[in-house]
Amino acid sequence: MHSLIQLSIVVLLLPLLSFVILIFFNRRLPRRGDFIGVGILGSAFAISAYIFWSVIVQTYDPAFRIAWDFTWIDLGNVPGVGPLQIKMGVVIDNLTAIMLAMVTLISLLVHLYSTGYMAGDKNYGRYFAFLGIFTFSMLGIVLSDNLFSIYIFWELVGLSSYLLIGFFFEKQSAADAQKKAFLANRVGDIGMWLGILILYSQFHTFSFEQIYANLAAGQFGLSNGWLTAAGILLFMGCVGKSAQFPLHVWLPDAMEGPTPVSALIHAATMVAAGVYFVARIFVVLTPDALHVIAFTGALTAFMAATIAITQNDIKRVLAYSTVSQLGYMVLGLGVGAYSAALFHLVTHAFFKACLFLGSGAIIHAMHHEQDMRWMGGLRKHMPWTFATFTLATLALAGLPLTSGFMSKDAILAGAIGFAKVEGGGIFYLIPVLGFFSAMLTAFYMGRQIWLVFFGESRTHLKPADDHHAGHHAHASHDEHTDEHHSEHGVHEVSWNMRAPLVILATLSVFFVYSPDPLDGGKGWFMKMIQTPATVVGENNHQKGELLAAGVAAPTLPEAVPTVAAHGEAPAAAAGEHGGAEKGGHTYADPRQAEIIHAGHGAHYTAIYISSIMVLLGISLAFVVYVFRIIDPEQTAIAIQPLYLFSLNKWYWDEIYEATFIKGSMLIANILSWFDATIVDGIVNGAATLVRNFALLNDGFDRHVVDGMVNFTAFTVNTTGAVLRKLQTGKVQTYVVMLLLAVFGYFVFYLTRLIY
Amino acid sequence: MLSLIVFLPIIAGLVILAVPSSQKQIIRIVSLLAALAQGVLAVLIWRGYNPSLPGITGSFQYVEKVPWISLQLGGFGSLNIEYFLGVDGISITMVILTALISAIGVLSSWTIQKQVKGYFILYNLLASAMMGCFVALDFFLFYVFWEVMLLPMYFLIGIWGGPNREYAAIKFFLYTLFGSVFMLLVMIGLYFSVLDPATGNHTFSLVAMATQTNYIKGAILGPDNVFWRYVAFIVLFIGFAIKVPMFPFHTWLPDAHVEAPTPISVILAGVLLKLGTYGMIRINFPLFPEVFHASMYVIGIFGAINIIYGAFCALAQKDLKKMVAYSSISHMGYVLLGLAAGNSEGMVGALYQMFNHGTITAMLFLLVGVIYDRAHTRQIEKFGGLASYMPVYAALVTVAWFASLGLPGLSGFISEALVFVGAFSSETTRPIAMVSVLGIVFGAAYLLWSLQRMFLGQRRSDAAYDLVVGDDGHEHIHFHDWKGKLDLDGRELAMLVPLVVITIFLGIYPMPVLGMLTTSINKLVEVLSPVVMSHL
Amino acid sequence: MFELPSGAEIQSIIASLQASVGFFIPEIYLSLLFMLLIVIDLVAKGRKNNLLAITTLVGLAGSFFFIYQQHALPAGEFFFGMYVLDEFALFFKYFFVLSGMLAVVITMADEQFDSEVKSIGEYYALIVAMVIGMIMMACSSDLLMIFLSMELVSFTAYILTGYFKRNARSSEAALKYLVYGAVSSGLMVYGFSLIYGLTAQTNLIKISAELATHGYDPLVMIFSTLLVLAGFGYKIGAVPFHFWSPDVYEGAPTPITAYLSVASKAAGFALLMRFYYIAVPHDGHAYEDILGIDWLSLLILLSVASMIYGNVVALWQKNVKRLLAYSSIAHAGYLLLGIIVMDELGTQATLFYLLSYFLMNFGAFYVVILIANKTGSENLDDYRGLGKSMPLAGAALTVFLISLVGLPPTLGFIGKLMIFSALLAKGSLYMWLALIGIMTSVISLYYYMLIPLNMYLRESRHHEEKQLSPGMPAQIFMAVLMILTIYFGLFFAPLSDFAKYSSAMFGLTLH
Amino acid sequence: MEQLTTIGLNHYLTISAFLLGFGLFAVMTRKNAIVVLMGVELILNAANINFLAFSKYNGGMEGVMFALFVIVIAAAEAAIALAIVINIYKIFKSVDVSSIDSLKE
Repeated sequence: MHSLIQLSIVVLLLPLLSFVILIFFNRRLPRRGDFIGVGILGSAFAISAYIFWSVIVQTYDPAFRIAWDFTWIDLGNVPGVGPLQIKMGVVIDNLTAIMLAMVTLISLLVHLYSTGYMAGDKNYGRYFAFLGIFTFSMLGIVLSDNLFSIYIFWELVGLSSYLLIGFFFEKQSAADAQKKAFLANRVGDIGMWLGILILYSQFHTFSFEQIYANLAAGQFGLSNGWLTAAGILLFMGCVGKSAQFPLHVWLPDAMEGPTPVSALIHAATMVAAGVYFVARIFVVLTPDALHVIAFTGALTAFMAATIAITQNDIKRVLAYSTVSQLGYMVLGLGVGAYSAALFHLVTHAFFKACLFLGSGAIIHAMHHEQDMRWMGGLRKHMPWTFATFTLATLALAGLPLTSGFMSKDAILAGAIGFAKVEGGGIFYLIPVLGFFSAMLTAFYMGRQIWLVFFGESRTHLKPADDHHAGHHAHASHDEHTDEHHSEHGVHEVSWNMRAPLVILATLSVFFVYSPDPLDGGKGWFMKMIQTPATVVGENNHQKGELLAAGVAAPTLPEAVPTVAAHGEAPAAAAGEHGGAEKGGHTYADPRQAEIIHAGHGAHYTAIYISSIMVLLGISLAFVVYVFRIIDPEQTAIAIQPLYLFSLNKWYWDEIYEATFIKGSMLIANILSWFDATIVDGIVNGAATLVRNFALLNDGFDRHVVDGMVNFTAFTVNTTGAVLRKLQTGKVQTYVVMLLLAVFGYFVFYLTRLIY
Repeated sequence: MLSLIVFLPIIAGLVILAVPSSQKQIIRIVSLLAALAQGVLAVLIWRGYNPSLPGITGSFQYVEKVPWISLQLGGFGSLNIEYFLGVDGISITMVILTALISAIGVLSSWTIQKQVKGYFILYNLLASAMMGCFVALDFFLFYVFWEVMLLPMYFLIGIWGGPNREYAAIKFFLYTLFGSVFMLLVMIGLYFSVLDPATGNHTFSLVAMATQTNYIKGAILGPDNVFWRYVAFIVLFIGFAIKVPMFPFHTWLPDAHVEAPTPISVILAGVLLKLGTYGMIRINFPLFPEVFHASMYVIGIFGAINIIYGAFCALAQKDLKKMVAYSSISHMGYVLLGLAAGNSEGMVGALYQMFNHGTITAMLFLLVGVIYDRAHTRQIEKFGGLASYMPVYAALVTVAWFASLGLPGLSGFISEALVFVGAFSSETTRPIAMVSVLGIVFGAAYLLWSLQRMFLGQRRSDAAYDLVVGDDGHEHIHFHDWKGKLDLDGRELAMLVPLVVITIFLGIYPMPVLGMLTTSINKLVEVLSPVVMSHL
Repeated sequence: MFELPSGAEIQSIIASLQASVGFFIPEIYLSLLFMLLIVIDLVAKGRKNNLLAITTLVGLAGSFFFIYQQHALPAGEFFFGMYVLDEFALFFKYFFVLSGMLAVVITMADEQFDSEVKSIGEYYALIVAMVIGMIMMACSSDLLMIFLSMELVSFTAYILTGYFKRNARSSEAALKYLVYGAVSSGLMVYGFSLIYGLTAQTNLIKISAELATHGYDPLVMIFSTLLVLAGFGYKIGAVPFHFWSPDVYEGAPTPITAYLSVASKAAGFALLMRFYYIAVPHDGHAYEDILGIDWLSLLILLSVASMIYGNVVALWQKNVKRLLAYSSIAHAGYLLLGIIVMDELGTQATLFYLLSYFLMNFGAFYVVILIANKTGSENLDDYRGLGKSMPLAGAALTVFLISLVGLPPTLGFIGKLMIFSALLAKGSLYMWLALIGIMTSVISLYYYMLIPLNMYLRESRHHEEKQLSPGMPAQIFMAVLMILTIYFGLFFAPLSDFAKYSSAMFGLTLH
Repeated sequence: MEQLTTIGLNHYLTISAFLLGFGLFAVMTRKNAIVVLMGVELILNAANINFLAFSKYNGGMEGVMFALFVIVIAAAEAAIALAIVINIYKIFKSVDVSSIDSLKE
């Protein structure tokens, strides 16, 4: 077993340890044992940093991959299949290494930050325990080498997010939000599970390696439609987790959780897991599946952006921006800009975490005021927060010199290339939506910055009897509530909350990733994370003659590695643009090759357009909020319907409430009525019969059965009565009966004898 | 060994018979000791079990086979009934489960105050009968145990049950009897159709019956008598399906559960329901493999109906216990689905689901019992915000609830996953599996919803308890006429913690149970496979 | 026109009579016992001491010795074919004597006799007479003999039913029993006369031979068979000839109810089997329409009707004795199932079922009496809470009822098992009969369970928790019966082997 | 013509059939218990006539003996019946069989 593997397993288990310790003993420990959480995460980060170092920096090899697995369930010698095991395992490649470092780092920072933010909460210890189990599950997703374990940890992050969203469970809204989040995710998981099942049912294995190998060998028994379905279904998992349309509704509500949690789970890591998962299964996605993914992403990005511009809750704005950014990533994967999407995943993780923690600092300072309308002028009071927040904002908006610029631009470039290759038309919608959302992003972030940090404090404008419920629920912070909001209440946060902000802000600058602020492609990241060759391209069917023709098509069983190897090796050598052309030749699947090529070609166009859009957006923000040339209120009234449409989040919640929730409750009630009356009635045929013959006892009387059964009861009842009445008690009747019986049969027999 | 584990409780019952009914504590302790001894025996059996032997059609372990009754029947040779016990991978898991659940049941019976003596006598009789069913390999013997279960159950529900207990008890009795009397006919039919290759006599031995070559051509259930074989299969299936309970034969279950006292609900859900599916696996399918093959699709459909229908009904329930009852219906649906798949993954999943459902549902009912003891109501609307005041209870409920909705890391998940894997891998049940996956969501829906209504948020105005400010200044809640500890007390923890531990452990490392199953299941799948049947 | 027989002939007649007497010892013994009892009664002036009862018990027990002796004798007919001796007959001899003894025991337990009648003198004598009558029924192979023995049984039954002279219900029951019995036996005799007319024979075996050789007019045959069936049906109390039984069973003294419901029913069956197996022609094919007389379908009709009617109407009953009366109708139906099969296995099953029915029904009635002694009532509602106040009685009654339902591990279950085995052994032919039997037994569960339901599930109206003990001997006897019911339910080989041994019938051409 | 003049078996049978009919009629319709019992006697005597007729026309003494025994039985039956009826009269102050129906259903 490779030493890195061992280390990674240690990293995986450390947070679990922290969870176990804290959940059981937090009340017995000093400071509720938060230091344990922080300490353990610190060491976890240290180890993963080492892994990162040795994988990315030392062995600078795009094809780097080590894996290890063990038999978890042994089904013995299954008839018709042969020996069958379900294995669990760990895989480390560049992506894993990067994610590992990223997750542990952010988690560590959030732990640290929380020591300040959550101080004094009555479930302080439990909070860190939950963070621990979340980190554990997240790392699990990152490290898994097979679909089954990824599904397991998938559910587990769902659980931890459930627990953390509902951390203030006394608050009804929190309780609702956590339920909503879990169920929405479950819906996604169903799809994912079915997708997994489709693949398993063909190959009787869950491992990525073997599934891809088998697929590359064209051993997929079912039609290609099934394969596309598998891709889309697996993508549903991402739709749930990464809050893509139509399952995006849970993420904004998830902001009911503590803000650091929002930063960790609902901005940086868990929601990105969906994207990560799609990246993992990228190679099985058929073109059709990819189209679906691309459009979903584009739509999500656009929709969320439009919603974000009108939200007033500082966290909700960020939440929708998160949705929108996730949309970008998904879009990126959909258009085949694989590395760009993942690049954006990482950069976004850092700056969005920074933004959330910043907003957390603001909320903390404002005594849990979350409505931007009552903020303003915080610039002076919280310089650190202001600086870091702004930097992160720029990154999010995608201004040059920031990390966000590079990644987003790469995605958009890919989108353009994709549209070109797919032959334009409807497909240009994707880049267009992308660019438009970029503008919107710039606009609403500018708005936020302005509302929060500039101008004068508007705390006093706040109507008094608003949002009190919000306060009561925070049992932990009751001491604040009676304090009236005034500026001298607002002050910069303490170091343990400031440090994370600074670190994250620094990670949002370009040089961390690439020497050239205009091209992420030159950076180490894009080198390390190369688009893997698809195993389901058109060429799958003619793989036969391809092999005959001696074309170096991937061959079993180490198909993926070979492709990767002799695909990327030259690419890596050829620095700069090399990736594109050489890559073009090396991808077995022509479509994929073209797209990547076109993507690189469209690089600069993308830069120009996006910069313009961003500038447009920011200037618009200035026009509206700084120079007040356009009065937002007036505009809002002027475009009332549009405004409301956006303010009410396109009415998705209402729609779902009206259809799915109401619908299923209706069905449930109908069915249970059906059960209590009809089924019970019908199946009780015997019992009913018995009952109606029997002495009536109250239990039976109370039991209502529906008309049909009543009818049975009635008939049976009457017949029973009749039979009973035969016993008149008059002996002569008996004699008559006797004779009737005898002669009756005799006559019957006579007739039978005659005919 | 097996005889001992089967008859221990009855012995205990006889001992109790001698104890004067005033000595409640002694009576309880005697039964507890018996149950614990049973548990120890179960562990010993488990340790000594060799998982590499398949069973099903032979090579059973701990076999005890003594001629019981042999009498001359007219021209039909001698009626040979054997006292034939033995375990294979399928039964041993159930044996362990039974031992575990009945021990926990005894603990939970501690609160029974009315007619303690009679209660425990019946309880022990029930325990023996259940155990007997799982180890009997002679159809006659199995049938005897099967029927002996009914009467104690009838009284346990009827005497110690809730307000509407008479109805529930007689309904349970009639339903299950209705199911089993037909089994009697099939049993006789099989007797006339099967020859024991060893002795050449007609036999009741299930082992002999499981081999299709032992059937007499032209006999009423002989291989060529297709019609009656189908009838027999269907009749048997209905008999077992009633126990499962399978839609539409399930309506006795909610009533029985709602009326039954907590320990009996635990036994009922934990073990009795398993008898239905166990019967299918042990008797129904291997004896009529070709019919099974013809009806896989239908069984799967019923499984799916159970899953979704049960979930929906649970979603609509106001009474917590009723909700849990419907959740059992839903979960037993997974078992049916897994069996319908007819492949190893599915069957293993089904068996494992039986085991897990046993432990998890036991947990659920115990937890319901806990709150019922305190509040004397089970109406979900009567609670709210309990989590703040009963943290330990809330924590355990959360674990149990999540185990029930199949959260990874808890045993329920693995079994459900395997069931789906199997059901999806088999061409026949694939579409059904795709539908029944919905059960995952609705399962989560009703469980989380009830969790939220009862434990999260604030106390409701009409709650079954009042808020009082304790001397330490914090708020506490107080149940009317409840003297005991507010949160779980020692006894309740003693019942629940083992189950929680098992659930988590088996969720992380299932092999201890699966390891015993796989060989037998693979053998079973082989027996059921059409290849084998072709050369009848 | 009939010239007197010569001396030689008379000698030979006397000789054969003397020879025959050797086969007749148990009956003679019992007749002596009968007279002895009357004498003792005269001496004892009918004072209520247990002397008579004990004597009866001992006397009846003594008859076992003589009956046992007869195993040595070869099966055959004597008294000029009036009377046969075979294993079948022996079985019923044991059966009737035993049931007579049980009747006596139950009577001793019944306290109603103390209140109802002053002297109990001829009572036991009549029971013995009835035993004799029934034994003769089981042994008679001649229409005349059948008629005489049946009348003997009936008359004693009339008297015993009306034994509580001052009790309206008892007297009414007696009247109804009398009228109904007289009519049906009258019809039977008329049927006999027609058969005699057809065959000029009264001996069953000769009749069957005659019919087989010369054939007959089916119309007359079916008519006479029907009339005869009316007589037998009335004895076994099968629908539609059952109407007397509920009233009589309810009105009669409980011991007599038990006695009639078990013993005279069994006698009826003995006769039925002998008559239909031997006299009515069939070429060994039981289940075909034999020479135009499908009397088998007739019996099937009876059996189905009895099973359904008995069980269904029993659901309504509020009086336990009456409930058991209806259940006994249903059981007649189950017994008929065994006869319909018409083979060795069927006979064996029927006999076995009789044994099990004997045990459980007597047990049930015994407990009912003990409860009636304490509560003075046989109404279902007065059974509330008895489970607490009379634990053993409750348990025993539950066991007997479970056995009557036919659930393991009781004797009743094995009885049903045998019957259904006999049916299914014929292949799928009688499957539907078996199904009906099964279904009705499920129904029967409901009303049988009403009794435990009242005893255990419901609290007694008067809330004082007093223990009612029927006394030690009764307790023990009850427990013994209960344990036997369960023991034979688990180890029934001896009974079943005995039944098989007894299924051999003289002159039977079935198998 | 010959049918009418010379008495044959059928005449006997017809008579007995009539007797049976009358007997049954009496049993079914008459209210007085005594009359009902007379009906029973008629039935028995119908059987007797059959026996004697058959015994005359196909020889053999069985029929005669049977008839004798039936007569005896009938006598005994009458004795018991009367005893019971008298007892009934004591209790119900009436011998109307149709009014004595306390035991029913």
